[in-house]
Amino acid sequence: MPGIPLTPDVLSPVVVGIIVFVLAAFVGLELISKVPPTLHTPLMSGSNAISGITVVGAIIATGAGSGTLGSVLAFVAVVSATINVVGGFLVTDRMLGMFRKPKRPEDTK
Amino acid sequence: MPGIPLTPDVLSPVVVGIIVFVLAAFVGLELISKVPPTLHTPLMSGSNAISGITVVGAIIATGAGSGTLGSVLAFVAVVSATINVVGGFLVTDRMLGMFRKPKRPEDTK
Amino acid sequence: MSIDTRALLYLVAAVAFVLGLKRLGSPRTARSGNTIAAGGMLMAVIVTLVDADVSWTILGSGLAVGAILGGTAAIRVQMTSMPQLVAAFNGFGGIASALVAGAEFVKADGLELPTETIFTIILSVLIGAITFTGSFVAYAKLQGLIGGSPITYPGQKMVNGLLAVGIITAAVIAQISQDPLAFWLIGAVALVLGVLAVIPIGGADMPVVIALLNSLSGMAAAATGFVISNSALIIGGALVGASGLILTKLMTEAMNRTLSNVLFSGFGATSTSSAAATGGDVTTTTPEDLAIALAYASQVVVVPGYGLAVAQAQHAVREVATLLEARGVKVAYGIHPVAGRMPGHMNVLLAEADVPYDQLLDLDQTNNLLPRTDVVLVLGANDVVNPSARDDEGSPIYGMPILEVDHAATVIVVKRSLSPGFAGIDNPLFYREGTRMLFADAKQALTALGSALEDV
Amino acid sequence: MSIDTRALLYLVAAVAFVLGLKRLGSPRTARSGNTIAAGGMLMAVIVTLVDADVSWTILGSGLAVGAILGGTAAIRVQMTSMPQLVAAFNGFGGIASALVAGAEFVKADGLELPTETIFTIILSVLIGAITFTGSFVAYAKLQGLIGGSPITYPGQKMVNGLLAVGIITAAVIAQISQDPLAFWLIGAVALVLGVLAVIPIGGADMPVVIALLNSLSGMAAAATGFVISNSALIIGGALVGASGLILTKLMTEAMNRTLSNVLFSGFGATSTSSAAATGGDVTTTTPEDLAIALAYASQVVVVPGYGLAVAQAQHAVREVATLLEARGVKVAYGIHPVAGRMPGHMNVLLAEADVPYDQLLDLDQTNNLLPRTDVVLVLGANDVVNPSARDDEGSPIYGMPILEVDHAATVIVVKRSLSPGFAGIDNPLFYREGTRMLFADAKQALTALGSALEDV
Ligand SMILES: NC(=O)c1ccc[n+]([C@@H]2O[C@H](COP(=O)([O-])OP(=O)(O)OC[C@H]3O[C@@H](n4cnc5c(N)ncnc54)[C@H](OP(=O)(O)O)[C@@H]3O)[C@@H](O)[C@H]2O)c1
Ligand SMILES: NC(=O)c1ccc[n+]([C@@H]2O[C@H](COP(=O)([O-])OP(=O)(O)OC[C@H]3O[C@@H](n4cnc5c(N)ncnc54)[C@H](OP(=O)(O)O)[C@@H]3O)[C@@H](O)[C@H]2O)c1
Repeated sequence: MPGIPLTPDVLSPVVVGIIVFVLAAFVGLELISKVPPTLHTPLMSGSNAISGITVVGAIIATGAGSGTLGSVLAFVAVVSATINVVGGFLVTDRMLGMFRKPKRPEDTK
Repeated sequence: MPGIPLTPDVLSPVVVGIIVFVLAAFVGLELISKVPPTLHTPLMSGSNAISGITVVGAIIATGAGSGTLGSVLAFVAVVSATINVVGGFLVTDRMLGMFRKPKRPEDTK
Repeated sequence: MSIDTRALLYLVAAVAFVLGLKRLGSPRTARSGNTIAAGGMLMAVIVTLVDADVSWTILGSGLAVGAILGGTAAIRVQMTSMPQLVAAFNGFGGIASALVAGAEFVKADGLELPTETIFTIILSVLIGAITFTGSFVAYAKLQGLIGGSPITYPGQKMVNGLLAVGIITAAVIAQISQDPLAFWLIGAVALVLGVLAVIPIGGADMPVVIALLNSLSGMAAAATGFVISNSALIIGGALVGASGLILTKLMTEAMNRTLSNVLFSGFGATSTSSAAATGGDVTTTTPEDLAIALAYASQVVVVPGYGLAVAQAQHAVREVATLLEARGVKVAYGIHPVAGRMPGHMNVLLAEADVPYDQLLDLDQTNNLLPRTDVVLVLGANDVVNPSARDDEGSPIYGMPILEVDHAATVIVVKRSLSPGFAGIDNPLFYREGTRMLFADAKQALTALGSALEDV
Repeated sequence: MSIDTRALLYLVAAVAFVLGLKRLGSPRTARSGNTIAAGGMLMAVIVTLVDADVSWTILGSGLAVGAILGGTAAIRVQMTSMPQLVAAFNGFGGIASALVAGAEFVKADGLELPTETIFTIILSVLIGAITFTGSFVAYAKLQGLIGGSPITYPGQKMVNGLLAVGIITAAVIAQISQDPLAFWLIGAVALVLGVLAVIPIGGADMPVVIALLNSLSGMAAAATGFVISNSALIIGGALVGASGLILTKLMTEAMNRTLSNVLFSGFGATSTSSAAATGGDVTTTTPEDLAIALAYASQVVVVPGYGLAVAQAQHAVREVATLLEARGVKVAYGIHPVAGRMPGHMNVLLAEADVPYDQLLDLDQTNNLLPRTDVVLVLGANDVVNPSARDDEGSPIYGMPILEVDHAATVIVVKRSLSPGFAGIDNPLFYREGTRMLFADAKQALTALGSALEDV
């Protein structure tokens, strides 16, 4: 690529990963500032479901060329991660559904 | 790299840039939530100094192989960016120095 | 799909997580926040499936089994068992991350891996395995499968120290020789460590522990993201890892504790032993007398606590309230932020019994109302109404804000005995003039009260 | 230094920016926040210089000239001129980004650039150039080099529309042919656009405009970061771009306005024309009478406004306050959040005159004190004490919270005439019974008051 004088090589994936990790962690730190205690349980449960993002890794792990052991690990990983994701979002939704809304006026806006 | 089965190629710099940009923008959005009006001016001035980060680009631009026009552009860029950075941080510091601290008790902690 | 396109779509999913988490933090938007985050997850999964070079049999059956198990559990679970279910789900997430990292190692099949890949595999296996067993011990404690009280034994620190040394040694060996055995060892020791770390913590502190383990499972996912160079895992994991830490901090603050105090103090270990040591005389009452007092009151405040959850008396209290309201008595509920055993425990419980949201008062609102209250009915609450927190500087809970029920005209306390609550300390409220005790299971007392009220 | 190491060190600098910005948001930590951010910047520069393949002559002289110019201006500037200085600095930052992108283009020297590089060069030049001239128009307005009132002319929208079309056309040509002329054209038109966008905005709205331009200069830096694939620029630029937007929003909210109202309404265009149209009779007073009223008061509240800044009367007011305090009169200052022409204007001004921080009351504190106040002295303030904002639904400032000086026993207003303030509307306060006007320059009035006080 002779046309791009100042980007001779690219960052290694680990370094990109570190940058992305640090920035995402800051977003996470700043996001949850003043949550009322009532919402701690649903918030915990909802963020728990998000940590099930590892399901993406589990799916990739079922890829070809893993051998028997690899396939077993991958299968158990997919099952576990899916339990976490599906169960996590559902139970959070149920929990939040129980908090009844106050009367109309506060609904506006 | 036969040892890394699942990282056959790396992300292109633009995509990495986009990811980093979006995450950093979220950090920026979340950071400034409830700043009292008194601090709006220093905050504006401080973040203005940070936008002078372009000085890094200006420094790189003075690199070899730029020709006359390139060198002129780079020189003006370095001067401008440095004015922004040095002036910006100094004036913010002066401004904040004028806000006198309240009496001792609130100083603790 | 090119790796670049995929990464950009993962970014969209990550943005959904961010927006979802943000909305989960405010009552009005929480439910939609959860839906948005779930949408992001669905999107991440679909993006991964497109053009995926996977074994569809394994994948399909795995997804189906997982969805059925997780879904059923989520739909079936009782309101009061939700914290332990979240713990269990979290444990599954942790082990999944460890397994993905393990599968990646197996796939390399002896080929030499780069240092950083080995390092992140170790991290992922370690954190994932600790999360797994730690979460299931928390589950067992909350579910009552093992005793909820802190389990301590001599030499605890020694054992934990030895295990840590073992893990570090194995990690060094793994890093140098890439020997599969070392990885298995790390996983096995980490599983043990997870158990030993959570066993000595009291059951009532489990919500905090679960929040912390949740943060760890995020970290494990992020580590796995490094192993397989996947930005979705790194971003999602980092988000949860960081926000989980803040949440843990918020939760300990609401309980007026510190994290290290929760993790290492064996707080609550005394709860069964110290019992009603001090004391004095108490005045008791009967459901019949109570019914009369309530029927002729104009403002009644109900203060529910952990005992209400134990007795599953949320519907019973709602029925009594309805009877009283029919008589023109005003009823409100005073909810202490840490009443019960999980944050929002009382709100969720009473919401299940259809108590209107606007009758639930928070700490300040309740304390404003109490001086104008005729009868306050303390139902299975103890620590949250303990005046020592306000008056006795030597008390272990000194400084915790309480519901100042002693400002009301009459205080009725319904509990089974004089046993202390979670903090394991005596409660001067019970021996105070003007307080009357009704020793009974909360549900039975309310049922009796209900029939007595119909006779007044 | 490898590109990876450099990126990680840039990340450390970025973390310093994040921590710095966070601390800038709270009074106690603001100054250290600025220092931390500056440290991050120094680090980024040093990291860039290590092993740099640069022309040290150009670089060294550029850095020296820039540092001397920027430093001198920052140290010399008067307190009241700080907003325009910030605007000027911001303009320099914007043009620097545009120039770096331009230099990058020149360096390619006809070699074909990838589409995304061309695209980001265009963005960078466009945003950077708009920021440059926009900022300098803001500077000129605040500095009084050009009239502060909104400058409007017929066909304004047409002209702006044509320029936008011109930029888009040039951008398409640049994208297709990579023709240098097209880039120059984009830069030139963007410079004009920056002027035309800011010219129609009233001088008093400049703080908001500067905050917005600051956000833009962040965006320009980020775009340049894409051009040269530099993560420091991308992160730093995105941080400022996003936080600048939020700050702009906060500032418009504090003024009870919307952003589009600020940008497009020509608000304040009427300020010189409408004058004291309505009205009625006013009661005037003299410095001597005022001195007596103040000397025998027990609580005095001073409400400073823009006129105090214009008259540079901060030291004079402090001296009068000292005289009063010597007599046992309690003096406090009521600071409206948008008094003056920049946020925190009054605080900075009074702090310069060494008024103790704890005598500065905010809106709520002042309004609580006013009913117990004997004399309130309104010094060059107008809109912030205008009761129409509270009483008259038809008023353009209706809904803005005000300092309710009419709750005090006596109101004295010091200003030069009955001219309106920033919002360009009449003030019923002046015609109210109980209000006395002292028509004079604020500084002269205070000096006269000071000597009169010594004679009381
Ligand atoms: N909410 C949270 O997030 C959380 C998390 C962890 C810890 N904690 C802690 O938990 C405590 C909560 O305070 P609390 O006042 O709600 O509860 P508590 O202080 O633990 O007291 C509960 C009381 O309920 C009574 N009880 C138990 N079963 C009963 C039944 N079937 N019928 C009637 N009464 C029954 C018990 O007395 P008897 O045995 O005599 O009946 C006990 O004294 C605080 O110390 C808090 O710090 C809270
Ligand atoms: N703080 C901010 O961030 C900010 C930013 C933009 C806009 N604003 C707007 O600015 C306004 C601020 O309100 P304000 O009450 O402070 O000011 P104002 O409403 O603009 O009124 C200032 C008054 O000061 C008088 N004055 C001018 N020079 C004087 C002198 N030398 N001596 C004595 N008086 C003098 C003027 O009357 P005479 O000509 O009769 O003397 C004028 O009526 C608000 O409308 C606010 O929304 C504020």
